[in-house]
Amino acid sequence: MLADFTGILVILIVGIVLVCGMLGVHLLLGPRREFSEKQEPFECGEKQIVSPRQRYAVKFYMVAILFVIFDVEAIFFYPWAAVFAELSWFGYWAILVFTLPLAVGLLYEWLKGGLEW
Amino acid sequence: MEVSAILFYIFAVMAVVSALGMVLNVRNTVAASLSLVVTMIALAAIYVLLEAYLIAVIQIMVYAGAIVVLFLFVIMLLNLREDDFAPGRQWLVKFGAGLLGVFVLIQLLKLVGPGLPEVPVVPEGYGGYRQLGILLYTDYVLLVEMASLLLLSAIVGALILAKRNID
Amino acid sequence: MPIEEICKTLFIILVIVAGLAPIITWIERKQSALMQDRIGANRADIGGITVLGLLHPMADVLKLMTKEDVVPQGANRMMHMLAPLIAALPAIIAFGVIPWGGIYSFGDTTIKMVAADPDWGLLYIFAIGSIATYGAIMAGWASNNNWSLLGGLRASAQMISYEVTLGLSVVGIFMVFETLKLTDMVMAQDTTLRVFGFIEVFGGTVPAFLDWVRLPAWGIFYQPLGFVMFLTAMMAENKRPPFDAPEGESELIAGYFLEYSGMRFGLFYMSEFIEVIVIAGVVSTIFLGGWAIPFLDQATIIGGIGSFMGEGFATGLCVILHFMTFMLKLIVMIWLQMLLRWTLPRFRYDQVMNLCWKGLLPLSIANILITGAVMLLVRG
Amino acid sequence: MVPIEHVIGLSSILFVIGMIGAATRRNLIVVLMSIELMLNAVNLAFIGFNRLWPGTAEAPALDGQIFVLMVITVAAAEVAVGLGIIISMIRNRDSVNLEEVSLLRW
Repeated sequence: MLADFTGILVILIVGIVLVCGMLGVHLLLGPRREFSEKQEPFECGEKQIVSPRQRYAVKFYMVAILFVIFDVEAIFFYPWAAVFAELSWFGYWAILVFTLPLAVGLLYEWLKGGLEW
Repeated sequence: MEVSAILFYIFAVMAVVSALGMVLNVRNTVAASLSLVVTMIALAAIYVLLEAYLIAVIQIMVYAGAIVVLFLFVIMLLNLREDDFAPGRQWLVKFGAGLLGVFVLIQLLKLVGPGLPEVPVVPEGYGGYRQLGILLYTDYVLLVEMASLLLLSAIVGALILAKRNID
Repeated sequence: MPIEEICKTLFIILVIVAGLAPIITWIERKQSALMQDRIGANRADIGGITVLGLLHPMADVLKLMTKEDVVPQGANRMMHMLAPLIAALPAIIAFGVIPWGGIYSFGDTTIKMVAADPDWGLLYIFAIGSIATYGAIMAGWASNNNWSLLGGLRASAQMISYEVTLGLSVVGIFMVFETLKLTDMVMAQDTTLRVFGFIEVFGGTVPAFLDWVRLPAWGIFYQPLGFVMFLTAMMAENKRPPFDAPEGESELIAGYFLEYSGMRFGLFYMSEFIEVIVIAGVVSTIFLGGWAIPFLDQATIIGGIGSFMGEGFATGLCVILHFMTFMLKLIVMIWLQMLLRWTLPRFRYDQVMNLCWKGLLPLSIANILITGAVMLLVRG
Repeated sequence: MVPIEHVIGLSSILFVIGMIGAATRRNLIVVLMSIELMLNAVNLAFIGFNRLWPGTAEAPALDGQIFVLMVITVAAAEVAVGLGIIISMIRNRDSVNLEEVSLLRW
């Protein structure tokens, strides 16, 4: 089984070399003429009025929480799906009971407005 | 030494260094959480070397791909750049914590010590999804159902806590 | 063994990734020109020879390489540098598990036309996709720019949302083929599907003339809904139009890679095009039968041609045929993505999120449960 | 293969690092991340011990891996609720400093 990972390791190393090589060539070939106006953050030609270091909407956080929960749900689905025929109806009922609370959770979130943008 | 052992030590050093980077980085919380990601990925690689393949993938998907993203989101949304240490007697706390850490580490290592049996050759299909799936949905099916209830309570709790003051 | 692995990997990366990705930029330009009734890229030339504008990708790379690398004030330099690497690397290493052909035996040696063939190939792609989120977040955060940060937030929220759907929409396929291994999935699709076979489930017999009505046993015929949802989720993961709200030129200038120039921008740009190939490869592997030629399975080809041309020659021919088939399917899927990209207007961000959480997610869970019930009823 | 003692040693080191972080840092988010690190260390020990007693092909003993799955589930739920608490704390106190959260109700 570990032999499967030789290929992944090789492709990882080759990928890193390729990407770093591209950046390296760029650093060698590209000119460097820095001055402070050029280094300003790009805001359509205006001076930056508001710093990006501020607080943003909590909606993004709600999405991230739902994502964590349903990602965990998905990892319970994968091993079930692969052996689903062997487990037969027992496994099916198990996954139905497993899904039901999460469906309720999604519905609750939906009705409470956690999914509104 | 064989290749897998060398890889193990490389990833072990990576995990420890990035864990230290997470704990000791007081200036930049975003960088701290990113070094947590490196720890997670190094641990996933160690799981692969221990032939727990499915768990390794799940580790990357859930820990590195979901939980730390959630941390990053909160840090970025709340704009928590610097960590403000409370003034005074910091060194005492740090010294005490270090002492306690060394003590606990020695105790933990004493628990294991030498005398563990030789690492056996794994049976066919160890660490794959088939055996795990069958065990999970026969012997441990109650655990799975309880996990789902736990996740439901997490959804409801998070929604109530985070939404309360908006409406 | 390692030498062989390295050669295979180098072939995949250099020929397919580094070769195909620039050509796709050309394909996209020509496609957009075709759909807008223009001529498209045709100016770049070497000594007056333009070759249909095929020299444009080369000119692009040269130009990106010789541009100045600007880092904005107040940016976190290290993260600003790492972000394009983290965005581009997952796209490249996802190729490791895509099978470009089947498993062939020449005498004693067995050749697998895939760099790595782990048991859970598809999960590997999901895991890598979840790492790719960090590229967008880091780029947006490190640039010290309002538009970048907003774009990064939007990009990461969109990517993590669609990751869930991505995972759940293929569970039906796992159930049909009972494996998570990509090579096994293609092997299972290298047969035919009896369209009227379901009559036997209800105790009837299939008349002989209807028994001839067959389809290739591709995933798309088992899971049509899964195919649509998977393709949608994959395209949304890639953040290209119509799902390009994180980049939205008119509102966010360019989104999370606004502050990037030169080859660093090029890496972001390249990673999108590489992902187009990854999407095409994964979708055609899972749903369109990968390298399988419809109605002509591997054993038939090798047996049929091998009987008068020799086994080795037949196997070699089979390798070439399978590779060509896969490339054909790949190109069709790439073309489909280009077509969608130039046909549909950009979705509003709330539409993107609603599509995921209120549309695809409940639908994919229902798809899993219904598929399970139907399969258990049919197979008994 | 590395001896499992070394795996457990690595697990102990990570656990102690996490513990020190949870004890000394004042930022609630970093404390939560340190707790995640401790959970990960425990997971590593589970996987290591399971590798030592893997069962047979007919009767696999994968208890360690199943426990890891459960720990991951619990960690996900914990993070979701914990960060919810942090967000509501920021709304009320405008700080994530642990020192300032000394009241049980506000």
